[in-house]
Amino acid sequence: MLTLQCPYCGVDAEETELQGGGEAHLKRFGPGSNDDDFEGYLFLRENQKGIHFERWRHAYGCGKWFLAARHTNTLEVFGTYPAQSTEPPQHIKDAISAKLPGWKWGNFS
Amino acid sequence: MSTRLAKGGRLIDSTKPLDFTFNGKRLKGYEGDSLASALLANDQMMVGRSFKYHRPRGIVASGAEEPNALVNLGTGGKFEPNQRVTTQELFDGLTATSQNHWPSLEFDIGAVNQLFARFLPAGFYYKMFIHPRPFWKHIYEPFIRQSAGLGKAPTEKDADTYEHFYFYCDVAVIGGGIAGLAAALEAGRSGARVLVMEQEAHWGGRAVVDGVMIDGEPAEQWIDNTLAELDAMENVTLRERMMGAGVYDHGYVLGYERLTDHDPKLAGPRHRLWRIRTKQIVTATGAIERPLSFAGNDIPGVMLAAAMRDYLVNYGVSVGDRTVVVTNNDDAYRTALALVDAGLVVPAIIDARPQGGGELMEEAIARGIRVEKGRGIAKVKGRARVTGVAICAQEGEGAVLAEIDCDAVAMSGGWSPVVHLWSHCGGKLNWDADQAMFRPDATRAPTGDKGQPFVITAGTANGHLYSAEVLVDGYTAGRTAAQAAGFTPAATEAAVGEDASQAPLLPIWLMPQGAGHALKSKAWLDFQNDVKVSDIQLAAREGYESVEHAKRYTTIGMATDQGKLSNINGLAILSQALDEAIPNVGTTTFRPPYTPISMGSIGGAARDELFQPIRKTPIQGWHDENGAVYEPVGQWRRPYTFTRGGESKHDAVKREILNTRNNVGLLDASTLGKIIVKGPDAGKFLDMLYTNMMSNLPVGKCRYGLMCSENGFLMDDGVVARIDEETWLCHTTTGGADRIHGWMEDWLQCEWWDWKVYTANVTEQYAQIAVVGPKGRQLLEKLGGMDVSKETLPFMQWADGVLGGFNARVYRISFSGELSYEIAVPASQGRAFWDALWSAGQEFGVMPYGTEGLHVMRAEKGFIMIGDETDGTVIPQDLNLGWAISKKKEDYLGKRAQERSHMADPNRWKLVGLETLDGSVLPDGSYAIAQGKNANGQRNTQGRVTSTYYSPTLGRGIAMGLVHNGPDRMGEVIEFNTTNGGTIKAKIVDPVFYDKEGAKQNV
Amino acid sequence: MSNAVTPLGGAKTNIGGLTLEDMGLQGMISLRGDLSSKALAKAVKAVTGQGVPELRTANVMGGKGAAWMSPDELLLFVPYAEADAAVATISETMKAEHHLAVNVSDARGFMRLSGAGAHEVMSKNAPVDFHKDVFTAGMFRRSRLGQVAAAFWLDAEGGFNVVCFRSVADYVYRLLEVSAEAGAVDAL
Amino acid sequence: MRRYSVFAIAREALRYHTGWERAWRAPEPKKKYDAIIVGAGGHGLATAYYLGKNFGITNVAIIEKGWLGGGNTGRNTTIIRSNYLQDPSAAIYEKARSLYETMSQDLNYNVMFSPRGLIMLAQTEHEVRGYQRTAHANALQGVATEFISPQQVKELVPIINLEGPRYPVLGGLLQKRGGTARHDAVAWGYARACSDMGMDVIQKCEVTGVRTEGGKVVGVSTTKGDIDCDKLGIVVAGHTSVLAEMAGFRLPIESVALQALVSEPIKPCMDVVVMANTVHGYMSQSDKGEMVIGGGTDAFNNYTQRGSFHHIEETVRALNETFPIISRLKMLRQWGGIVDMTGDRSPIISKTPVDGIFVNCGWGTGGFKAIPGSGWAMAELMAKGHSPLAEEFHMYRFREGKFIDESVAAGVAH
Repeated sequence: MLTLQCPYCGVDAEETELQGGGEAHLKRFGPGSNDDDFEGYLFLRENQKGIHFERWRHAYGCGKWFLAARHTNTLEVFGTYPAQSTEPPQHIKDAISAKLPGWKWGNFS
Repeated sequence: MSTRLAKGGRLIDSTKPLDFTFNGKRLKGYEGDSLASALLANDQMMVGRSFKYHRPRGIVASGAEEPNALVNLGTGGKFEPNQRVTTQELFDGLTATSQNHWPSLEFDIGAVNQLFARFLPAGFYYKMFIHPRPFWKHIYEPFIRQSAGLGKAPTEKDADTYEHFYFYCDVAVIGGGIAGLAAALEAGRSGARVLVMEQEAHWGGRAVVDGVMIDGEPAEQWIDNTLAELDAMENVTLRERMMGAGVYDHGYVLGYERLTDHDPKLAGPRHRLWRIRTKQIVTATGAIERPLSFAGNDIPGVMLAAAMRDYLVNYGVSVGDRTVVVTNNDDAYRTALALVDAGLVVPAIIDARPQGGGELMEEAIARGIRVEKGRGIAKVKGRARVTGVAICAQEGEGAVLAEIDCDAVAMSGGWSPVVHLWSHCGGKLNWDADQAMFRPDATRAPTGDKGQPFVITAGTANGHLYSAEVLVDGYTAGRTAAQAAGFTPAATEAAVGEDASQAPLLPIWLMPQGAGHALKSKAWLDFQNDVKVSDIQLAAREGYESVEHAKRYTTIGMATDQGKLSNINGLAILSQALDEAIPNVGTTTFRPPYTPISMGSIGGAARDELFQPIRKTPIQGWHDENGAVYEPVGQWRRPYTFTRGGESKHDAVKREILNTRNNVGLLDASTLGKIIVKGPDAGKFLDMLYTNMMSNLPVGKCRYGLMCSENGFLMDDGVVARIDEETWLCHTTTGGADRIHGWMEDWLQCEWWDWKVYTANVTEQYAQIAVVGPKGRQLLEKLGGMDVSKETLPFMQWADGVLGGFNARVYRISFSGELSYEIAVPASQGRAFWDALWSAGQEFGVMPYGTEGLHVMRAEKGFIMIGDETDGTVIPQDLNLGWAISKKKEDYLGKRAQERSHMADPNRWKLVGLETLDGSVLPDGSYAIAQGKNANGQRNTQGRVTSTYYSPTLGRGIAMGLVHNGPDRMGEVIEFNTTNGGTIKAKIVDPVFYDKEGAKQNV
Repeated sequence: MSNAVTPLGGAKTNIGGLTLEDMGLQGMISLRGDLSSKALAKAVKAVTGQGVPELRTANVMGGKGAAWMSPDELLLFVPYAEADAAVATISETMKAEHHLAVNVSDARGFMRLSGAGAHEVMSKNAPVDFHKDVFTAGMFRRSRLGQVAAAFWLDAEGGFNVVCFRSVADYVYRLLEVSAEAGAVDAL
Repeated sequence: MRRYSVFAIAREALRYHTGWERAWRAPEPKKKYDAIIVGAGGHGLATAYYLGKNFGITNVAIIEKGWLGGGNTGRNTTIIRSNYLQDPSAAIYEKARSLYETMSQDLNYNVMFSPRGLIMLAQTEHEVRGYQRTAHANALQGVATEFISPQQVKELVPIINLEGPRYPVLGGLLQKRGGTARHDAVAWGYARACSDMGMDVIQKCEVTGVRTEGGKVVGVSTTKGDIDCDKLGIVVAGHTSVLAEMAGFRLPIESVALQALVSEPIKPCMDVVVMANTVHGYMSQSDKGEMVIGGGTDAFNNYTQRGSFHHIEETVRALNETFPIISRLKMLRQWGGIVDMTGDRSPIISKTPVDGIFVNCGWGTGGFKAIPGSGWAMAELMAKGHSPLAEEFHMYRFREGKFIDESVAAGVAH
């Protein structure tokens, strides 16, 4: 039963207030993109047993989407941040490195 | 025999007798009794039958760990199977019956299984019943099902109610023994919000029964003072009859509070399920005594030594007149002393340890009790109850040295800390070889959302068996938890516990250690599931070496007590058989709940009318009053049709359609989604959302639009109206309203966050009523107000105005092919407006129509319906909706996906109309068959029916479907299948069956 | 508006020391925009007489005020009959900047739960800490009640004001009623 | 291998069951195998079994990091059905179901396949149409199903509440030969048969790396050393992404926790399996008497084998409504398993970018019922490079937009 802090309204929201939105930081590929890029965007997933960056919506709260860095095996949450981010904030990356030295996820490390 | 003593019984009130029945027998107990103590007080030694062999079973424990004494409790709507007599408080009028026997507890046919016991070893059913094949389902399995199953199935709906309760605290203490109370005291004094749960109705745990002294006084004194102090603290909540059922991630704890089980006459919910969020958890859950494995250890009258002490001290009940005590540790001596104190006979204490015990043994000897050191029990004599024991050398093979007559046996094989809650979320354990127990490893505690440890274990649950250590551990745990939760506790003087020093325990996993098969196959590990030492050894021999394999193969620990008594003994036997150290063999996983919790409590108040919300339109009341037959659509219930008198649904639908086509019909369309999209970039945004252009829609006009998922599949449709330069109003399907609004917000917040667009879901702001049919305009004109003429308000336009005194927004859109107005008024006036239309419409023969009429009429017009023509795999191109896909646009959601090879494949099935040759109605979901079979032997197909109805307008069946190259095959006759192997011929036709040129809607 | 009715039709129940009641017709406006903008503050002031509420608070008094819904959204409370006029005023005041003001008065159910134990009744239905020292007057929260979305705040008189969607007003009302009838927990 | 039979039992009884041999050997790994299967769950063991039985390939190792059958094979709700909508699904699930019919005899191990009948309740008009469509599809796929009336449902399931205040039962899709089997026995039976064919079932051996040369697999590295192979089958459900990453490719799957629970055992009161998809609950009664109940999946990636409690709550709430009598039963135990979900919720049985590596995954919430069919197809694919049953389930279908989407039948796969 996860609790995630919504970076917009500051509420420590219980999972039942939230709606999961799958992998974060996906780059959209539209018309004209090649098959590899499109498949990567829509289907291929990191799905690591370890660090994961993911989308959540505070659906029953302020209604805003936000992103979270979470460990898929310990469920530790390294931080949450606004959906309007093209990459995780440095302090969150640092927090991850402290626990998972040399971690790599997609283009991030 | 077991009976009630003249004196003693600290928990009962002998001035308050209670009546109850067991198997119809009228029995007496006292207020404060547990059902177990009351049964024993009435010499009810046998209380049930075991699962596999149907062996006689008696009460073996005094708490939640009881594996044997399960009963059917109560009757009718209050009937409950498998209730533990040890955790059921007695109340006046209680009725209980024993389980798993036929015809009676005393005489049970199933007991013949015992005779074949030798032929029914662990896993026997994997090796038998294999031939002949049909026999398993028809003969073997039915027999096995009947003989299994324990309690009866309830036959009536639950007469009780339940509820949930969210609770937040800093420290949750689970267990109200002295360790838990000490922890609570320390945490409470720090100012932290503390919740203390005790599963029983009494505080203090074992301390009082064990005669512990604290600060020089009997433990009872300290417990009372502590409770008083805790009670006085604003920040501390004490709950008894509440079990910590489970520990979940991120500090989530389930508390299972039993409110009326002890007195069903009380008002209010039966159980309350607490959903607790806490920063820290202290599990002070105590320990459970282990049985010893000797032949006949399952015969009624053989009981855990501490349990026997409980019955004596707490309830004034003696289990036997002559009790032999058998042990491998000092604690059981307390039972012997208590029995003697109560004037009962203890013919011998059989101590498997060559040197025997310490202080307590000396005291026993001093009191004249015979102590047999280095001895064990070869076998227990008796069938339905103990008549005596044969003793032997523990280190031998069971040669009988002597026999002792007795009617009860008190056994103690040492203690196992209750580590369940510690382990639920991944807390790790260490094996303590000296005390022969698994103890929580504080350095490998469960971790929370910040990676911090969030469970601390204290007292006996942490492996401490001396009250002095238990108390210190409790205080420390409380202090540590409070600190971890952000408080600074003032270190206080810990109370000092004292109790007799004890000689070391000697691990004994089999008695005697050299027992042969005859004895091992009578030495029970799991009393309920009939698992014996020999079964575990067989599993190991056959290669079921993992502890999980052995468990599943023998079913040890899978009974309703989940192995509270059997797991460690079984594990030890397994490790011996594998010649591995116990920690290397490991434990099975601990899963919630600690003890079973009612399904009712899990559901809580969500039942009947509150099971799920039922969304209601402002006009629902009218529907209720006028014969609406509902169909669930999402959480709404929309009128399917309105039946009149004895009319069938089918006739009602037919009437509604014909009346709408010939006169005028009303449809409550309030459930349709309505989303405002506004901003400088709103047009650009909608162009991405819809397959067609919306940015160029003129103000005042309406346009039908399609929305696709990024996968290219058609997911919603509806009419969009341009309200002003910056504002559009998007209609969605009923089911789509919330989904599409969320979809819009997702793209605006996560992808195009720099676009200036705001959305608002105003679905429920309006009651929307469709006035449909040739006389619709007359009806509105009679209401009076705005001009609704063709000239001022032509087809596919909208206008604001006043109708019959109501502020209204009128859309000239049609989903039926008739002259049609969809009119939105403020929801608060929806009912009044409907009533106005209703009375004004009488002279025009107005009738309401429901969703089925809506569906049929749209099908007659060849309009597609999301969810019928689409199913998540259909793209607009399949539905010949190419005209609604902008060629100008570079991009829209789903466009890229639609370029994929399979989506662009010219061979996709496409939408057509279908007509049976005989006018009959094609079956729903029927497939068009093609020649031959595929590689997997399945009949090839070339299409399928997506919608099929009887059309009252045309007086024949009509259908729409997707057919391979359909649009190019007009007039061709193809065959559709029926579920009974038949086929129906149907002709491919234009999907528009009615008013092809659209003359009727455009007037 | 004479023929306007609320979804609860003026319902009122007294259970023990608790009162649950329909708050009647209430003007509500959903206002989306830049909450830090002067024009927005001006508009809010103009129609509610109140300032822009702080994060997760409501300053509603006597049916007028505002509640913080999200970083770019407020829920304004005005007299029912004045809602449309208020929307016009806002649009005028904020015409220079990107915003959305829409009348949602009819899209909501609005009820109030007051009396001893109200905190506990709420606690039976929402995953929120309602402890008296934690959930204090003026605090505003959006969450679940049972299985539906709801927003609520505690007023100065100790009553919980509950706003939900119109279609589920019956459900929410009944949910609170049943929870109240079930009796006190005596834990908060 | 000594055959199991009532006579063997009798013989052994006379000597206190001292003569039973190991069900499977516990060998150390060899240097090289023709084929290595990673994952000794049902799917992996079945793959190995059919490699041997159908193609005579017996120089095979099945490597398991824990204990065989310890993953989802031993954690599911044991439902077996093949009433699927899409042709490829119906084909492989029906193949599996038919193999279950004779599995006990084929393996000489009683897996207790019990074709007691399975009903999917239709509780909305939309569901009625959906299941009627499935019934028509099944009729052409050789899958025996029928759409039955509420009264027929009531006769088969006396404890059901047809008139819930919310969703009345409007009918149901019945598969008479659907049912359940003893999940552990399936894994144990296959393991015993594989071992008997000379294959090595190697437990407590974790794969730490996949070794390739020039785009072709040459072996794996494990906690018991390097092992070479010509062909490698990855059959590890929730952990497939982890293995794929070792082999250097990504998959369209995400791992989530799926939960289940059982009640305390009661005397038989429900002989068929009932699935109520509108309210998201399904239930059957085991031979022990427990009500076996399936819950939902979490909305987040999860490897913990623990789920969130609110899914249990939603499921039990729904079943209390559908079967009112269970309200007074008690939940004995809840647990979770890690299932891998693909982009269309259908499985992947496929070649991969690495020559010689094959993957079988993505069974999501419905893997147990497919075990024999899945193994049959995977074995054929590994042995011949082609399998009609696996044809449509290749991993490249997503980029082609060629989904196998079962959710369209208003059903959720279990």
